Amino acid sequence: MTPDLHLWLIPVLPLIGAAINGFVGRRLTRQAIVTVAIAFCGASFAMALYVALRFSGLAIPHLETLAPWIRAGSFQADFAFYVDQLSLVMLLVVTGVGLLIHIYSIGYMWEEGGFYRFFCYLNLFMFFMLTLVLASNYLLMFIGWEGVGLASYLLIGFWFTKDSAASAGKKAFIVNRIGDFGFLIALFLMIKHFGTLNFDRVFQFAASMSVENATAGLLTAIGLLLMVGAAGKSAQIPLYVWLPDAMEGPTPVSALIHAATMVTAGVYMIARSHVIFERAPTALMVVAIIGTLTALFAATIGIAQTDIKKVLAYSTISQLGYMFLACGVAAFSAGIFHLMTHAFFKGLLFLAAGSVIHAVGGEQDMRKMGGLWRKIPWTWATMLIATCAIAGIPGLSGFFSKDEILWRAYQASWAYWLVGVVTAFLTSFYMFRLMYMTFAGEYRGVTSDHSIVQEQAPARSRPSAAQAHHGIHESPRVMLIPLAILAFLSIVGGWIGVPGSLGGSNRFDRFLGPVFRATAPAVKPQHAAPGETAPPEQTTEGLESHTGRGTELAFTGISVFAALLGLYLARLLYLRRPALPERIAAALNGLYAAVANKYYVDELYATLFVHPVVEGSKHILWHGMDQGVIDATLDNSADATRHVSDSLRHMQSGNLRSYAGWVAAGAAVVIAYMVWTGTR
Amino acid sequence: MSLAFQASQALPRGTDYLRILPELVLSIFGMIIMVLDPVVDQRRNQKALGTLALIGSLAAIASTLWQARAPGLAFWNMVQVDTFSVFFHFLITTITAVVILTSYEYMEVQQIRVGEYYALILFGAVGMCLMSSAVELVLIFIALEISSISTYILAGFRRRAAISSEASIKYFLLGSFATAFFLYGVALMFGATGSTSIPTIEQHLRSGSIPVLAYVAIALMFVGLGFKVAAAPFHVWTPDVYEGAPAPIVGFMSTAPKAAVFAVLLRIMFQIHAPGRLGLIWVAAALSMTLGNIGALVQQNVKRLLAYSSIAHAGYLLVAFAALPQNGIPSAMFYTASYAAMNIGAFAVVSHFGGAGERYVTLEDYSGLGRRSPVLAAALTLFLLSLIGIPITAGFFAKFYVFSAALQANLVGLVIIGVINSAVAAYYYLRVIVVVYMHDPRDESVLPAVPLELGAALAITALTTIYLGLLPGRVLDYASRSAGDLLH
Amino acid sequence: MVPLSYYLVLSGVLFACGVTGFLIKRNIITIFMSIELMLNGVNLSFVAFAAHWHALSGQIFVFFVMVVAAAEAAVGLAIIIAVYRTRETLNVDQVNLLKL
Amino acid sequence: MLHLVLFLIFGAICVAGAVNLLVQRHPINSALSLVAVMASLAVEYLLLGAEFVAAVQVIVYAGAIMVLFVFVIMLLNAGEEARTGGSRVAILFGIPGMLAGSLLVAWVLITHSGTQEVSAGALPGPPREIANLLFHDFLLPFEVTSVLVLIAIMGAVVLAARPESIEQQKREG
Repeated sequence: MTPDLHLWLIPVLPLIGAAINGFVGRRLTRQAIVTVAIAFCGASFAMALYVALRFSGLAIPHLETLAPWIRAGSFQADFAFYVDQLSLVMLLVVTGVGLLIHIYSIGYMWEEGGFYRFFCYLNLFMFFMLTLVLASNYLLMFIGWEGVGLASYLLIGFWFTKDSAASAGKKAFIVNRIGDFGFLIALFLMIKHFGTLNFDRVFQFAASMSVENATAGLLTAIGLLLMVGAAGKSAQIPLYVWLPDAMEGPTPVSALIHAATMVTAGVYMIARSHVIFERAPTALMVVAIIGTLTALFAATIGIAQTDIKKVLAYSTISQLGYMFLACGVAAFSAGIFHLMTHAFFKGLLFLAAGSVIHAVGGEQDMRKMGGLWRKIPWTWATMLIATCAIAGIPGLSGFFSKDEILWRAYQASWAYWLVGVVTAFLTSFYMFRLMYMTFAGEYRGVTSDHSIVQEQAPARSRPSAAQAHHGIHESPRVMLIPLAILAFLSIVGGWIGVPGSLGGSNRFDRFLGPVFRATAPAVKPQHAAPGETAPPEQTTEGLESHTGRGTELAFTGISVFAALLGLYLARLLYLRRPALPERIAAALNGLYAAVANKYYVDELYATLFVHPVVEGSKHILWHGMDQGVIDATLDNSADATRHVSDSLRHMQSGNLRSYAGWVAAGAAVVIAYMVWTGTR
Repeated sequence: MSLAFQASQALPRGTDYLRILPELVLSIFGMIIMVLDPVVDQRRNQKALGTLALIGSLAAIASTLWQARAPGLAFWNMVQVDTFSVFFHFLITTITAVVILTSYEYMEVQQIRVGEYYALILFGAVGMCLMSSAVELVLIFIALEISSISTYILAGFRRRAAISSEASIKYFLLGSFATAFFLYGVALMFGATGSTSIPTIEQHLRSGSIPVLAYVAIALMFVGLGFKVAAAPFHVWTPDVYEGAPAPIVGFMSTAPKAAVFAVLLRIMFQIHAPGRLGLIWVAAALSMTLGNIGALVQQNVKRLLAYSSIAHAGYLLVAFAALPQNGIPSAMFYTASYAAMNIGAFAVVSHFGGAGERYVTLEDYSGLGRRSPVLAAALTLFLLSLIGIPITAGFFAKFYVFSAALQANLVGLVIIGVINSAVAAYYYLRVIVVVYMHDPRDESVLPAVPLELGAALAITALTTIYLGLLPGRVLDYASRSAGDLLH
Repeated sequence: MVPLSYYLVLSGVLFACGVTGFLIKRNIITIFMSIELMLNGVNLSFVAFAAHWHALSGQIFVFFVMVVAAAEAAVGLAIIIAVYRTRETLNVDQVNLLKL
Repeated sequence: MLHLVLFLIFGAICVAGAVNLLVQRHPINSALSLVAVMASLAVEYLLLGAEFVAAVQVIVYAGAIMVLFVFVIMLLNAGEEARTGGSRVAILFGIPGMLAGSLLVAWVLITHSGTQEVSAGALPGPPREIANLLFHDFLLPFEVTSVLVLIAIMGAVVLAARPESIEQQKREG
């Protein structure tokens, strides 16, 4: 007898908040809007805490069916919710970080137009995200999946009067659609072969299938398609292009959606589908390789960015690459661990960056900042903590989770580890570069110059632009408190999962253990990764006895060294010798330009995909088929004026006889085909 | 041929009439409107006739529900009432009612005499209803002609606009052209099997080898019917006709006759077990989706854009025809219903926004609609999102079922083409949404308020769109049972 | 005695002539006549098949086709008149305001 | 033998009329050749034993429908058709398509429809039996045609009438 926890309330509460703000928000005062949004989001968080408290008394996985949904023949999907250790972690992260960012937004968005709209979308996003996390079948999950995409589209385009914001929203939406196909086709394959989309039944089926070592079978296909979906949502190569552009949205949105929660949905989905992936080593390897490449690739781009939010965006992509790497080497709990710590420190980084931007009046170019640490000490302090965390400075949360991933990656293949360490070095470098450029040295901005501020934030009627005249100022308390809380979490968040080698007992891994280990295949998959292979699917205890603690500590030392090296280099280049970077850039002219221009990937995609479709539509169908094919030569008898107007008219079709020509030709093809079939 | 019929010189019985009750009701109301039209004062009683037509279509809905309790054959194996026919009767009569609601304001704004208009809609609905229940090619042909001729006329109802009469003549000539192909197919089918009754044809084709003549017959019938549903390569008329015809009528003719023709196509493809179905449908579906979506990318006129989108949607729908019968039929039926809801809704918005003479139909005109009329913009957005196929709207599940049915028949290639197409489609639908919300209005003038009737129509279509997107279970269940009925 | 296929081929030829007329004629009325030609071709097929199968229903079909043709003629000619009134031309190549 | 000769003669007239319809550039000539096609088709129907159909063909088709055509040609004073350069699609795709399609169909008709011969008057269709079918088995289609005819009448009235605004303009002007 499991208790009824009314899980449905968790997603529905924010939905109610969204509905209230959406329908009557226009007539409410700002205080009322905030109260509604925070109250419903907070209630959701409280519910999540309640579930966590009752968790030990639940039979895991805990299923609650709200209402029957689709019953078509043998296929069945319900409005049902599913709680196990994995979804509980996600639930707490999403509601907790979500609540903090809601609070932060009060201060950040206070002066903006469309205040009610913002909170309505934000609550709507929470609804979809929680549906995604709590769903008990892939179909409901997909609805949440598409819903967060929609909410993210609305929020990226929030300042819709900015053209770049509108097109960034569209780009995000369409790139995500490409990923969604993969997901959708994977679902169709599941329906076809398993007849169900419910997690428990799908995993039962999958668990009963053998590991596809040599052959690429059904599970590999499903796994790869799910990977395509995850790559779209979590901004992995080659579908990462939307995330940097998504920074056009308000900063709290970047923090919530494009750092802490939505973009990690892909990682969650892969971890959730681990039963399938564990039996499809090829798919797993693809996940690992794409994750590794993305981590490195995005980190190199991050080095040359000058927009503070763009740096963080590429850093997010890179960190997501780590999580994929973890999943790819079947270290799902390590991936989720990093997901959680990342939510803390990356959320914090974005919020702090928002605070910086707020302080300097909308400026996002780091070249125009500098020396801010004295003026906004709180922001500086919290951001420093987050930077140390992401760089992997020992003792902070990022250190533990990254270390865990690197260690597990090494056990799969030294190549993964090596790239991981290089990325760790780059991460440390570009993050400290960001810190030095922003906070250290002298202020390089022109506070009194009105026009720059206007240029950077044309449509935002932000009075803080006016404040810029009066000087740089610390953000209000309502923004600083979330920063402080997240900073605290960034420090201590790692301690719940201290790996055994560092004297901890890795409680996090053990907590998630039941999810990932209960269904592990009896026969170990032979990981097809390049280089030395070790059986990846073993408990941490097993690994320790296998390789020994000393080795692991040595590797930890190397990654700490890499982080410190990055710190040192950044200090050298951006604090001690600020002229050096330019000289280096000049020396490596082509390479630097490529990196600064994000390797021209956007341009490549535009030429390869977008351009041909639009132009093809225009030229082949319009000019070609109609203007080109259709006769533009005219009867001699027609006079000159007629000639001109008719030739214009005849250039484009609209001609009935052409239409009949198509019908007749089509009919001929159809008849020919049918005669061919009939006489075959 | 035996002369047995002389022995059974019975008159039609009561149940016979019950089984064509919706058609009877619609015809009677149509005739009443026709008779009253010259009598009543046009200026004052515009609405009275519309209301009468509305009552007629509501009565038809009621009689459909009543009829559902007495399934069976009627009029000497001419029509068959079963869950399949009831589904389409209900759909078509509901579409009729909603279209009448959207026409109230439109006719007033465009200053068009209404009498014949409403009568033609009702008579057209008679033909469409009959198409879904007829099991005899003679009756199907006549019903098809009734629905076609009434739409030819309705397409030309904006008599002061040159493009409207042009739409009418194009639609009429090409439509008759296609009808001739269909008819030739029927003749060859008659030649191949010696009958025009669908059950008899089915028996004949099932026993023994299938004559080549039947293949050609299916091909020609597909040309005719494919034209009517705007499937490529017989889609060329669609953009022109949709652009020129009155907006509420486009909403009507892109849904109701299409639904009816799809019903006929389902009968021919699945009940007759049309030979050579797979390849034919495969190519037509792939072509329709691709040409429709690519054509829509560069459109500036919203009606034209929706016309291309309707070609694409015909393609998605055809995908279901390539699937196995037990999955394909219900998914096709579900798609028809979903598409009807969202498309009529979209055209209701277009018809209201168009203004007198349909002046405002380009994409630029729609800029800033979000600020000028949030309700209208929200409704349009919902319908467009549904057309894209976003979850919790009808369009999502419609596509979902169609593609999943196709995948169960191992049509991986077709599904991939479909899925890629639905991504391309997102681009141009989003373009409309972006214009609506993210551009500055060109014209700050106040839009006329949404009148009650149009509001009701929008509410019905919007709620249906969301209902089918949230709880598709019941409708799908019913459609599955219909599939069972159709396949015995 | 005439083989059935002769009748069928004759009907096919008439149908093909109708299609050709639709494709090459400029005058809307002539185009419409081509459609009538197509329908006549179909009718011949019906009657021939009716004789072949000894099924009178084929002949019945012909009556219905005639009724439909008559109805189409009434409507079609009215539409042609309406077009002529707005355009003052019967040349189908000039009825092309609506285009891609 | 006589049967075949008659078939060939009237078949030839049919095809000649159809081709003439395409060749003639004045719609009146086209209409008259269409009448010729219809009349000779009526003879073919007679050869097949469908007397009633033959009679109706002459009365309804050649009589009523073609009169309507001629009437409209006269009403609109349609002259010779202009040689406008119209559509390359129709020539490049439509005509070859039509040719290919009709050759295929003809091939199927010749090889696959059975080569049974149809004797003159193979299927006597006395009006009495036709009536029995029409008013009993096909009662519903028969009744439904009334709706069709009704629509056609209404449509003709609506479309052929002058639009009100044009009238008003004329009155005002």
